[in-house]
Amino acid sequence: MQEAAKKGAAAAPKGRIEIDFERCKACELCVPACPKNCIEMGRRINAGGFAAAVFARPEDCTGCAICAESCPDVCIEVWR
Amino acid sequence: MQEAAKKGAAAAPKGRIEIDFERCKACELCVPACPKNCIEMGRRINAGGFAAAVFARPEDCTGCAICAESCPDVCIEVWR
Amino acid sequence: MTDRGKDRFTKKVYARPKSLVDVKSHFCPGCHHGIAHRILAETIDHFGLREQTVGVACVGCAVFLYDYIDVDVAEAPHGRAPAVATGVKRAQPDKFVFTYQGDGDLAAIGTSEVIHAANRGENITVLFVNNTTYGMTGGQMAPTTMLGQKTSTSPYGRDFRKDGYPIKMAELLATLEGTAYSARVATSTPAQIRKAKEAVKKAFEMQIKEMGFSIVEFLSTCPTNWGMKPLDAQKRVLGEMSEYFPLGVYKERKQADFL
Amino acid sequence: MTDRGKDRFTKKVYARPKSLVDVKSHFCPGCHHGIAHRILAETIDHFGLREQTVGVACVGCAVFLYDYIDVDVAEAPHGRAPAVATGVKRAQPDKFVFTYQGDGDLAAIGTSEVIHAANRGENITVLFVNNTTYGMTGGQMAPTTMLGQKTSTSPYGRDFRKDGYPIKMAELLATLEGTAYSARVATSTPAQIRKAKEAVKKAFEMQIKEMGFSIVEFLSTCPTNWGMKPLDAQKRVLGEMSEYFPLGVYKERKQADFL
Amino acid sequence: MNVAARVEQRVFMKGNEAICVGAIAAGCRFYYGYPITPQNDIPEYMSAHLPTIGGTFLQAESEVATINFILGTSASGKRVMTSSSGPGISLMQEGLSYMAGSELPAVVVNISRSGPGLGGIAPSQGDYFQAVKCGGHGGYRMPVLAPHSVQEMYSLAMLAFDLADKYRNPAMILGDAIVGQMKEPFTQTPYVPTVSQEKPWALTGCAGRPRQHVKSLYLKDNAIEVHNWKLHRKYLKMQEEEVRYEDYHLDGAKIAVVAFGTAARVSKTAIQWARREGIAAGMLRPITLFPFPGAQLEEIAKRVDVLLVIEMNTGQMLEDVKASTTFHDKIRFLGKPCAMPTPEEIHGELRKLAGRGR
Amino acid sequence: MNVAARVEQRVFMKGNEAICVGAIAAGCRFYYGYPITPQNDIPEYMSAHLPTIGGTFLQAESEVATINFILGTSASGKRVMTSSSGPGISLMQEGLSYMAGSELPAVVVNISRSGPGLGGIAPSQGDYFQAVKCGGHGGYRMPVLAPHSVQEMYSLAMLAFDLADKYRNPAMILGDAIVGQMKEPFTQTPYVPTVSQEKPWALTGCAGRPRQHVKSLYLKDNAIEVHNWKLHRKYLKMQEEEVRYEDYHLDGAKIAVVAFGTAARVSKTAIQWARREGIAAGMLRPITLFPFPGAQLEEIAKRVDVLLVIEMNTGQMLEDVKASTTFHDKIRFLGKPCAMPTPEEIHGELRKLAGRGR
Amino acid sequence: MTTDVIMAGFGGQGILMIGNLLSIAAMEEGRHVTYFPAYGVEMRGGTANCTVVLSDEEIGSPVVGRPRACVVMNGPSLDRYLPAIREGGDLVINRSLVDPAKVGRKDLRLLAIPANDIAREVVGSQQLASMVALGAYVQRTGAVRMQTLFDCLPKVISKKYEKFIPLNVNALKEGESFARNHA
Amino acid sequence: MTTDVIMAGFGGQGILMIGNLLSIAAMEEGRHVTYFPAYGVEMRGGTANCTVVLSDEEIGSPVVGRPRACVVMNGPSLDRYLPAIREGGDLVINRSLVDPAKVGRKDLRLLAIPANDIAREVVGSQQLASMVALGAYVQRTGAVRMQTLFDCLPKVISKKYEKFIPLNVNALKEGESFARNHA
Ligand SMILES: Cc1ncc(C[n+]2csc(CCOP(=O)(O)OP(=O)(O)O)c2C)c(N)n1
Ligand SMILES: Cc1ncc(C[n+]2csc(CCOP(=O)(O)OP(=O)(O)O)c2C)c(N)n1
Ligand code: SF4
Ligand code: SF4
Ligand code: SF4
Ligand code: SF4
Ligand code: SF4
Ligand code: SF4
Ligand SMILES: [Mg+2]
Ligand SMILES: [Mg+2]
Repeated sequence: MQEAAKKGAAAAPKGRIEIDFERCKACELCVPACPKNCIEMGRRINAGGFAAAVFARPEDCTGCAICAESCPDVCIEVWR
Repeated sequence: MQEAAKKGAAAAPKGRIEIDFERCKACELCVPACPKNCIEMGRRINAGGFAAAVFARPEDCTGCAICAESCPDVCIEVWR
Repeated sequence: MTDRGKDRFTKKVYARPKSLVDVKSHFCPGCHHGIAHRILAETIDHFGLREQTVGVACVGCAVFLYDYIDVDVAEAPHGRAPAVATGVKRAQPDKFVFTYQGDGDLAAIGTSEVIHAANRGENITVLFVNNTTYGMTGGQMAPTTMLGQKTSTSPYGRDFRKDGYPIKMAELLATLEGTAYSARVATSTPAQIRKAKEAVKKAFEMQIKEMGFSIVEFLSTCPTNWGMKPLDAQKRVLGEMSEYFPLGVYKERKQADFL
Repeated sequence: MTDRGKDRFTKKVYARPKSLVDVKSHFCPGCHHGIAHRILAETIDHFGLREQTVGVACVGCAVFLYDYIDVDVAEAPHGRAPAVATGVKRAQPDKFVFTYQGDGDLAAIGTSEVIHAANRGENITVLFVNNTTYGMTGGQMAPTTMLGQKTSTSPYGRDFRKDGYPIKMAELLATLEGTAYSARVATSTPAQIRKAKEAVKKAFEMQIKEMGFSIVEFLSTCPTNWGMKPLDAQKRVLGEMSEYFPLGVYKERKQADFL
Repeated sequence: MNVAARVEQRVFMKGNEAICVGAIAAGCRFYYGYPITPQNDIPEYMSAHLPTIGGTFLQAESEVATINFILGTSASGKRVMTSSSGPGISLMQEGLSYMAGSELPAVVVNISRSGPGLGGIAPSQGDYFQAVKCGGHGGYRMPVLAPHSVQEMYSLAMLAFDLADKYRNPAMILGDAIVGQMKEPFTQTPYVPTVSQEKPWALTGCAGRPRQHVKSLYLKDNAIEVHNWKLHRKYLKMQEEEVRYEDYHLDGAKIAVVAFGTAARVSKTAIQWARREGIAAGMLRPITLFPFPGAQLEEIAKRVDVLLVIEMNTGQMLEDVKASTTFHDKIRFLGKPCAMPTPEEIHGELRKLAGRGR
Repeated sequence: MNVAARVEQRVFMKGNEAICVGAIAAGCRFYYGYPITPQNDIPEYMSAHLPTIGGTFLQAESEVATINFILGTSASGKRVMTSSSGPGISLMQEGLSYMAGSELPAVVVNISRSGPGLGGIAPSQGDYFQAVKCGGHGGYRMPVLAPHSVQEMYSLAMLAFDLADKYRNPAMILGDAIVGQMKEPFTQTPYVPTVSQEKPWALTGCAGRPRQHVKSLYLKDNAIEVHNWKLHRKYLKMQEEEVRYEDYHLDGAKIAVVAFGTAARVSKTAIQWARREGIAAGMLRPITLFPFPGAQLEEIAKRVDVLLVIEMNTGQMLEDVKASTTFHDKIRFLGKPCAMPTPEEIHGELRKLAGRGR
Repeated sequence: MTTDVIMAGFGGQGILMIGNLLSIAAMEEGRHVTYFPAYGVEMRGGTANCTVVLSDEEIGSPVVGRPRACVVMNGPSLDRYLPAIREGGDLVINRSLVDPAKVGRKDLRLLAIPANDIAREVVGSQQLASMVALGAYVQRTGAVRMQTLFDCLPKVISKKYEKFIPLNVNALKEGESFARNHA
Repeated sequence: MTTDVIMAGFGGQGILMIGNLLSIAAMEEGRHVTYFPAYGVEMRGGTANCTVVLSDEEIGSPVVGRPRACVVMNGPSLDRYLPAIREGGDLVINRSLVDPAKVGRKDLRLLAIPANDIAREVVGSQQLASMVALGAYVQRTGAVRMQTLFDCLPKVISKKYEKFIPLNVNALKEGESFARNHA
């Protein structure tokens, strides 16, 4: 994490996403969709019983919104 | 008629048809179908109220059965 | 005609087909249903199938099929003949099973049943008589009614903006994988009648060889509801009808192993 | 993620479309119905049609359309959405009318209704989600089920000799005169999703310009009933499914005056 | 109004056409249907007339499609009608159940014919159960009106639209081949609406209001139970407010015929004849088959010696008669399935019941 | 047979599956259907098992197609079954009417759910009218069997095939989501045919005999009237020979519950409780809804103080109860549309009727 | 007073037209009337028939099993309806197409009118044979007044054929006078 | 004696399997038993539940409004069923996923068993958490004999997974001993 933060500081991220923890159904579709590989599956289980996706590598995010377009549950919002 | 009979006698007919008077519905389809123009619509009205077709010029009949094939009511039998 | 003449000709070259019951039909004068019936009976005779056949009658002017064709016949609800035929064929795959349907029956209410029978490659044969109207019920607009045609429910003529287009079933069914044979024929000239017979034979063969679904669409007449003399009705078939509904073979499977 | 980072990005480049109600969906994880819903909502927003739209929901996993799309919606009996939409559109030609249907709904029980809506050139738009199975009822065989596919009612795999062939609705409907637009899309890659949006826009335009019937078929997933992880389900779409059901535009009317 | 003027207004029409005239008078501008004998005059009339007054006639590809066109147009808030006969009405049962469940009004006309199956086109009252008990699933109900004259084909058509809107429910007119095909003079009384036709629930696009929907699915908790009781209360209200019947010479009657539609029509002649002979016969003619005039029947049952139920079937309304009264021993039945009883037959039956020789 | 052996033969299965086992035991080798909750176990079971025993499973494109596949296979002389639920059964009404008119046997299973319309999948008895009065046109009838346990799902399936063949008529099994989805042990008693399965009328090709046909159209003269009376006599025969019901503690009962299927099942617990408290409660459980045990009901009505009709709807069998007895004042009704009554509720009602405090 | 009549013939003979005309005339005379046509699946171009009931009271059945009168325009219709006519009833047959010898029944008041011949030769249009027969029937039975029939012709003849009204009046009159002369 | 239990959790936790096992065991013991699963349109991978009723008498309702016991394997199921349990009833919760603090009701006989943890760490398979919970429930209530459960395992486990039977026995036993130790 610390490393990641450093890296982020180095090449400044161009965008940011937010994943709705409770709505995520852990389908994993966003993971390979992100061209920058910013998303990973998490461990924490939400009320639906799903281990939601997490924005693991924010430093690489370009704000391209491909992840959001790929999420069938519209859990992802993107800022730039 | 007499004339026709003569003509028939001259060039002997090759075939003969019989039209079922009661079944004929006077649709006239057989009339133009006959390549030899042997059939005409008659005057006598059958029980169905139809003025049935008649074998008017037997002398020209070739027994080709085209009339029979054309009759939707299968009224015509052909001999050769 | 002289009695002498009568005796001279002893070979019957045209007689009623064996499978056509010897009764007067209820069809109107000049209605081509009669011709289609006869071709059907001739083809059953040709293949010697009379005793192994189960026919399925539709609801329409041809509902009385069982009075005319000398085979076992089931009467299907309006449009459902292909479904009934499916039930018969699945239960008795060794029987020859055909349906005989009008255009209201097959192309309107029965659309789904015929499409899925075709799509399943159901090994049955469909004779489809398209007279561009609902004959039996008094000449209402059918899905096959021509543009501009006036019928009892399109008194101002069929308008594509409101009623859509005459549907081409032979073409549509030919696009389905399960269809082995699809052709459109007419019976308005002696030559057409011959071709129609050939097509029905082909369709029968498909079923006999277990190739799948086969259909022959007849362009037919309904002089009564068209308000035309029979000869004029034939001319309509030869003219505008076959222009819009081209005659021909739309699909013919060549090999028994069809995938 | 630091709070600092959060503040830096203020322009929302992706947010829930306005016409998509802000509630959690009932769809299974990774089900592409969610993507199709979102594209639908985005397109309604794009054309500013939210307040002039009447949607027609099918019976299937998408029955709850009215909980998700923020427009007036009627619920149709299974398969009858195109007929209900016809009733709506004829009564209110100024409204934008769409149906949203599954493959069991549209390609099985609703075959006749969709074919005749298309044939009439009914000025409505159909979104058709093909996931090769009956999702809602637990994964039975659909007319679109692939050959060999095991489902709860084809436990030995779909066999063409018994069940026929997966039916290609986009192609079939494209053959009808009344169809203005017919395309097949998928939503398994970001690029496909973009193309799907374009197709839906085109379909909307057809209705807006009164060109006739338009349909977009989505190749979709049903991870639950396919017994697959969502990512594997996507791969199936990219692989065997789009091989058999080729993506593309099968018909696109160019002129408003379509005859 | 003097007699001459009244005669002036009388028009001579088929019952099937009179329904159309009534429907159009009541503001119906949408008709969808599929051909079937013996009601084809209805789509034919509508296809000729609706386009000339800005209305819409559309022939559907089937009765299944028809009832769903109806559903869509009704959901749009418009008055809409269809008509068919036995087999076609059977195909509408799913859609009718959906409409009842979704609380959508519409008028459905059954000009019934012989059944079961393809049956025949002879007149029949064999569809009583289907209409009155409702052949679709789920146990909904609908008002069922039974005209016995061309006049009523006209007036009950108007009433049917009002009942449908009042209850947000399909309403059915159950005629038969006779009353549909016959012509007789009728008076074109003006349509006087008895209900508001405002439909705030209609799906017209959600401009200026939250989105709304028309549906019959109730999945959560006991929502469907609640919905069923709500519908049931509607049906109870129909039973309280909508019972309609004709009292035909019941005053002092000892024999009460119970018959509807054409059977009632024919019975009138027989009752006239019997009265002339001093036989105290009368008739309770249900005009609404649902709601059934059960309370009225029970009242009459108390006073008469015999309830003679006459139907053109093998006994269907008969069951409602039994359910309505405890005087089961007074009930007699004359059934003519798929055939009309003649006045002579009914007269003979009345004489027998009155103890007269034939 | 000792108890151990009996226990041995018990199998633990869903009601839906038990129907399949019963059908197959009775020689059914053809099943057609279309998916719908809550009966999908039936097509799923059949699709897995029929192919292994030379049978045919075919999924139809709709319920309309289904019932016509059934018609075709039945016309071929084979035992054939389908199953569905509310909306799907509605779509079969035309076909059922044709089958009744054409005198074709088949077994149709309705594992009913909530209605009207799409309704819901909660258990319900809302399809009573549709099943018992027959929702199709033309006023035909069919035997309707109402299982209340998995054991009966099995045994009544076998019976249904025999009744269908005996009367050349469709027979219906009217279950609900509960009795379809629940599992419980049942004993696989052997199938003992009670009718001949010879079908000389079947369409098998006319080799060695004149052609024959299966049809429901009767146009000439009064043929359709004659046909209707013929059918009616069949229905009368059913009423004479096929009434089946369970007498549950009716001996000496002062309160008689009248309930079928799941409602009856639940009532049994309540009656047990009531009996323990000395309340003389019992139950008449119709097993055949048509023919309805009306004569038995009238007998019981004479002896008891109260007839408590319990249905999972707002009152349908209630009408048959009223039509069967003249003791209308003894009738009470407890309705739970689209929801199961609990034993507690029924028990409470029994206590109230017995004059006990709650 | 109540009376009724069944009219029958080939399709195209104008049977339904004369039934309608008779009914409308009765209506105009302020009476109760019902008209019931054959409908449905019979072969087109086959037979046509209708039943008209006229009464001063409310009419029960619009269909009649045993008619008081028949107007029979072709052979098959005679076979079909002859046995049904009430004893002593009226029978008008179109002698141009129906052989009077086939009637047999002696109890009927028979009028055999060469309707086609009169129509063709006297009126000038073969189409109007039924109108001739109607004139004869009305003269025979007094079911309505002749004048009312004349007055009502515009209600059954479309605008397009208005010009033929005088011809129809003639046909009715010819029928009437034939009947009067053969009473 | 009549008893009943609702078992509920996420789909995939094996809820229906343990309900079946319990039912079959009761059947083998010669008792009446009904088993009723949730069916229909709920989201797959969502929740699963079933109701089992055991009795010495003929069973009425297979569905229970107020169960005598509940086995709750996940959080949402606790919210749903907690209020329904009869006063003084048995509640077995899967402490690995359900917070015992949320139970609140003091009248219940609560057993909070870390079923997932026991399954993973002691039995060696996370899949068997439900089996652990069943063992605990049966120990608690004596609904059936443990041995019958063991004997019936082959009837609910397909041939393919036969080899896991001993593991399932262990899971049941671990649940049983946990319950015994936390009585
Ligand atoms: C469900 C149902 N709807 C309608 C009808 C009425 N009906 C009988 S035949 C027919 C149409 C026949 O037209 P078509 O199939 O074209 O046959 P044709 O008479 O022209 O040969 C219709 C609509 C019916 N019998 N059943
Ligand atoms: C008349 C009728 N038949 C069957 C059903 C049951 N049913 C509900 S949804 C459905 C199939 C849904 O499959 P599909 O249309 O492919 O939608 P999906 O759930 O796959 O998106 C069926 C058969 C029904 N509701 N009504
Ligand atoms: S916005 Fe683009 S880069 Fe950022 S997480 Fe999403 S897909 Fe990856
Ligand atoms: S695509 Fe959406 S639902 Fe799926 S894992 Fe990613 S955020 Fe969660
Ligand atoms: S057989 Fe040939 S030549 Fe002879 S009449 Fe017939 S068509 Fe003419
Ligand atoms: S084709 Fe046949 S029915 Fe027609 S006129 Fe000739 S013989 Fe008569
Ligand atoms: S109505 Fe038309 S289709 Fe029917 S028999 Fe007459 S001509 Fe033929
Ligand atoms: S069952 Fe299939 S189609 Fe339905 S929501 Fe789940 S994944 Fe989607
Ligand atoms: Mg036709
Ligand atoms: Mg699907």
